[in-house]
Amino acid sequence: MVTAGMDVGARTVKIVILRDQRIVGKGVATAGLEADRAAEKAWEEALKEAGISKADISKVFATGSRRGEVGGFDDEVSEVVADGRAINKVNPEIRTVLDVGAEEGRAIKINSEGRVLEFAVNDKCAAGAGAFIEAMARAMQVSTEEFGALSLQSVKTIPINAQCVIFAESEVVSLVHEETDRADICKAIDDAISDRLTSMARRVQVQPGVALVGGAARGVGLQRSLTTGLQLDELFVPDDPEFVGAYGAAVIAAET
Amino acid sequence: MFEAIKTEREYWRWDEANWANPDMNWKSGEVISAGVDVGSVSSQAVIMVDGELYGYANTRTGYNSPESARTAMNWALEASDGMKLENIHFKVGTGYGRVKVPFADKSITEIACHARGANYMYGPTVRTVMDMGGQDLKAIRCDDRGKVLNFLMNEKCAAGTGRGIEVIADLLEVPIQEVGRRSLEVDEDPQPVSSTCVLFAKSEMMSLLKKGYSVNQALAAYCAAMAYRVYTQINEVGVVEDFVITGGIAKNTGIVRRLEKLLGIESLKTGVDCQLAGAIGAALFGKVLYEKSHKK
Amino acid sequence: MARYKMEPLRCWDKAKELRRSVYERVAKARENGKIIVAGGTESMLALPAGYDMEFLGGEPYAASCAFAGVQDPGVCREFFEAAENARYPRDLCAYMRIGVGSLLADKYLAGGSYPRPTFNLQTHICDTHGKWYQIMSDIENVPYNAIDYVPYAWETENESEPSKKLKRDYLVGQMLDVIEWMEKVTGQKYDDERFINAVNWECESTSLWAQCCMLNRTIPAVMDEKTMFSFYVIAVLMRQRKESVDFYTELLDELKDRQRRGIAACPDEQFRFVHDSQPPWFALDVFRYLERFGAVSVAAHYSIGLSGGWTYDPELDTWLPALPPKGAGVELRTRQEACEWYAEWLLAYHTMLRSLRWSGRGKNKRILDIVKKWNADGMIIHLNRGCEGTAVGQMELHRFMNDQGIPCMTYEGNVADSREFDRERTIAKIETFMETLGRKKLY
Amino acid sequence: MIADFKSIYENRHNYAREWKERNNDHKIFGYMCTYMPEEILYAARVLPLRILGAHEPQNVSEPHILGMFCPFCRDVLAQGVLGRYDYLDAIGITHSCQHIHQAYESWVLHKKIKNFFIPTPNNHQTSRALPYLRGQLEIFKEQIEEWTGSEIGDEDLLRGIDIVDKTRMLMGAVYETRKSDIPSISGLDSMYMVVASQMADKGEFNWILEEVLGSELPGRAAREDPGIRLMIIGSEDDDAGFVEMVEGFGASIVVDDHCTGSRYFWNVTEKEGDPLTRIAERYIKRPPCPIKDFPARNRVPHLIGLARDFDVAGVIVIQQKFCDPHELDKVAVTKALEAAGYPTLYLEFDVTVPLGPFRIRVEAFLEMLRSEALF
Repeated sequence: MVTAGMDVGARTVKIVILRDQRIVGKGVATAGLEADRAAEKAWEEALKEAGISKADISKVFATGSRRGEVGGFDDEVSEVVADGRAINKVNPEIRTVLDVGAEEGRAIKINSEGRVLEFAVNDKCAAGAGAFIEAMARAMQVSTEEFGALSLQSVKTIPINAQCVIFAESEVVSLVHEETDRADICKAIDDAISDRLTSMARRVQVQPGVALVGGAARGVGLQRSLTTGLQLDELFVPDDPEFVGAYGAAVIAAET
Repeated sequence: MFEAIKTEREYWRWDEANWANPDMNWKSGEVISAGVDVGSVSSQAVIMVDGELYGYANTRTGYNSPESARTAMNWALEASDGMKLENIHFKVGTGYGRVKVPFADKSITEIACHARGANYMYGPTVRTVMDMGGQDLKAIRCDDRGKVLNFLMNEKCAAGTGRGIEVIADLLEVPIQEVGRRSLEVDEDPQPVSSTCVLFAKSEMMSLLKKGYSVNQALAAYCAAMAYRVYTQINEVGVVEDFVITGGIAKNTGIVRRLEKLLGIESLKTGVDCQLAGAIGAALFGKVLYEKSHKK
Repeated sequence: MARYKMEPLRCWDKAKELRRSVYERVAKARENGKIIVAGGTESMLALPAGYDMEFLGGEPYAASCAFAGVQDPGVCREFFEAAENARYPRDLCAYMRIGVGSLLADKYLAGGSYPRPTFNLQTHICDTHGKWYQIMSDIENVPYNAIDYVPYAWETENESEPSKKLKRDYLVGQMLDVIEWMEKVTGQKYDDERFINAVNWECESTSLWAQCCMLNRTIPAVMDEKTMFSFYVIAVLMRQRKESVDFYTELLDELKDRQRRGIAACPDEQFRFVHDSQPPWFALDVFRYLERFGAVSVAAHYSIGLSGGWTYDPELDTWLPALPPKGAGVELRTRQEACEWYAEWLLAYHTMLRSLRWSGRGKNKRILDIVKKWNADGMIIHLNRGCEGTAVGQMELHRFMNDQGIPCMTYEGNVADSREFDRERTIAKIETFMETLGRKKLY
Repeated sequence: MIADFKSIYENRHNYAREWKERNNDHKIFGYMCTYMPEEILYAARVLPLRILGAHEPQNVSEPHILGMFCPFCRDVLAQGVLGRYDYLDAIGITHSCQHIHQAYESWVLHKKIKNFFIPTPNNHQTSRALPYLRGQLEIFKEQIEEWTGSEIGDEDLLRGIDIVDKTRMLMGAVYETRKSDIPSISGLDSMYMVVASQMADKGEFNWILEEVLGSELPGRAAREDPGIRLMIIGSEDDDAGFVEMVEGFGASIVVDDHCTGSRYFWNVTEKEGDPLTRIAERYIKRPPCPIKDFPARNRVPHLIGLARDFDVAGVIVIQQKFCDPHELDKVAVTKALEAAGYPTLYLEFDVTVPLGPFRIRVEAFLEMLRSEALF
């Protein structure tokens, strides 16, 4: 059976096509203001890779905060449930999932079947972790890849008070103007974000193993900061962490 | 590394510019002073000859602030008719990076500088200056010489600052110079966005668009909220006329007009680029400091 | 297909009428120069009732303004803006900011300018209360007095008798002082008989409301919390008056009858939950939205506790409706006796006020008891940025409930300041919560 | 030596552990608000130490305390959760504010430790507060007796009063020297002094104070040109980095109203009457935290008096972000000070102070207070 999952996030649309539980196609496109147009793009890409047409797909499940803006799906699941199911498929050892997107952050506690036991979503003044790192990379005039690499170079700890990320920027700006080493600033930012994510994660009483998914998951600096912040031996990051939601939706579609 | 694929256009970018007065001959000037305002978002350098505006440059602040200061200064000099840095008698740094202006003889806060600069740009009747910069909102009360009597800066959150508007411009894919104008192209103002938290304003704007708001209406809702935020802050120091707005956001007519409506006061306008106020004030202080140091 | 029968409540219109009458009486009192007393509504209403006065309660007034925000968000916005323009920080108590703003804007929700009280009398039940009316009095320039409220420790702490006696004497002493003070500022003699009646009625009203709430323990619930809001408020506004006693007597009968006949508040009741803290008054539709999942709020410490008199039963290890003086066969004869009984009532039986000061262990126990006794399947906590008194202990409560295996979600908001409430995110969170509990929308 | 103040503050935990060894395992009692009657604990030969935060970012308090509660109470709780105070034998608190009370309750919930809550009065202006507080102090005394297993007699209480009062008088004397045109001790060292006094055995600490007063301060100048004289007021404040920055700009903080400053020690115990009543009276009459200052506003005249006596040019009003008690006083206090001719600068702390954004505000404030230099 062929199913698909579509994750319409704040910034991008991601699509995963499954045949008999195996991923045969992926597609992604920036949503901008018109999520539906982005969805079409993502579909094209995914279908092309899978070498099939939409008609071949028996069921499409959608997830993501902006799923309401696009049509063309049979049923919907929340990001939290999709994440839990997906990560359990990839790595059944996982009990805690951290999902860090551009705007939203989530901590999810799951059992050995991937069922959600408890979840926390970032509250006011703690939003935009991903977007923040992006904006800061921009302020530092480095790409987000370079940002992570720089962060890894530093071993220094500079406290940034990041309760409000936008206001935190002015702290970063003053660090910049004090000619603080660029690598140290990058780490300081990753640490600050990590602290907030860790705080949120502790609400669901973090248990190992812990997985980091979502767009920001590729940030190697953030990975390190979180591993230290949560006192973990290891932090599991799946391949294509930004597709986890879509994958979960596709899996659930296949199972129901 | 992000889901984000680079947006083709950087909607948040301000224009950069430099200029020098062709009708002035700086060589015949007695005191040449310069002010460099290294802000969080943009940097300005101003050259004054005997306390008159001769030339300036307005650039985006880069990662390295000494570098940004040099770029701005050099750019201003380029526009001049052969002026060199060493021709300038006294240089004052201001703004976030004020202490890092490598060639500065002194650093003074942008609060003092904006008050002094506004006094020059708009005349001695100015009593209240609202500086709306990249990271901060500054409400300043001053006397007829542009001396600060009282001031207040925003705490807690950065809504209403240039940075906040950049975020929204990016979100709605509207060039930042057009945000103000387009926000005024609505029949009537919608309910202002309720959240003054920029990040929450973002999610609120998205839902407004979902509700069928046009981009212009969404901009109107945002500008109205920001105007109100500025309004409450300026009320804390108390508005005394004449009233002026300086800093990057003074270019956002959408916020300025709404702010004036809330206050029931027109702000004075000027031909000079209002982002220069800080650098101009700095240069004017430079002149005084130079003269004082050369009095016997 | 609905599970249960529904019927409109007969008492509904009466409640509405009584609510309206309060604001009218205040408006009238202004004209015919009657004494107006303002303060937190948890000021001991029976105490100024020694005079023929009208009471202007800060919290219910602010709540009405917030509720009016459903039709016209401009109302509250104007008041908040007035307070902010006067430099009162926006993270302060939302009720206080509405009161101060309404006063500064000199605009009264019911029309006209803000009523200037004869004096302000406050009971300091949380950090804000004593300061709130200090600020009001500064602006109004009217006499102000405040009574310090130090409640008994929770039963979990087994507080010593001497300590309880100290607290009782402390409160009684302050009441007696305030009576003398009121005679000074009004220049009028205090009427002990009026006071004694008021104490009797206040205790009776709150005892009756507690009994009404007990009926919600059965399945299906006879009241959903939205309904409770419009009923408990009668006690909030006028529990010291005879009308209030009559109202609750009638309500109790009607509810008993409904319970007997299995009439439900929500025809689709499937998931019973207990809510914590005041709701965002401008967003009660969130409760309606929950009903689409068959989820009904059957109780909240706030709605059963604020207007209810509850006494702890050590044998059953639970709280039951407290007995008013008459029910306990006690005849209050003197000012002293009335003060002592009244003090005991507030210090021991007002579990809601007690929870404002006792953040941890006791509150968890009390609310777990509510969840169990009201047969709730889960809990939803409104992390209330507009009321620190009720926000105390909320995070611990969330942790505690989950540890007890009781599904519990939180949403962030503000009791009155809609600018701090994100509907989209809240709805999304509710959907996720319901989904994780395997519940689908019924319609 | 003045230098000792800083080192006690910075090595508070080592100091406490060593103290325990030196005093064959006497009990140590951590308290969270300066309304805790230390006299009674000294009387019981228990060492009271104030629990303060560490000013480091932390990620352990969010599951326990709402984000809108003040950073200080979150920082304090974090110290407990992170086990930094595991050497304590008990913790205690009085009625102060809901935020710090939440930190106390969460600490008790998650670290099984002996705990004492004194339900002190919130309103100190009613005549009923004194007998009530005296009664609660008696109960507290009995609880301590039960805990330590030894009785506390009047002579013990008098000894306790003497120790604590002596610290108060000596620190008062140090503050007195700050009235002079050239203060002999900086605002930073004064802050270290007061917080250190809350973290040390006052018996020992009094020797240091006497030494400082006797041999170090006379003829000493904190700096040749004190520059602009400032008063700093507000909530809990042990943010050395901030004070250092302010004084670095050529200003001198010459007096304060913080519970980590003058509020803590300003008045001493009356000499007459029964010890517990005297102790209770002292706490009721001390310069109030805003939370205890109603129905009348007694803080305002006190603050204006300080500004006048110490001849300040301006006032920094600084508080923990989200600190309701101080936010509730903000308008009245700043208005009154401005009206009395003292310009104010209002700032909000967080766990870590963003010096960058603060620098501009402080510098501009000083530029504003300075004379005509630029005109």
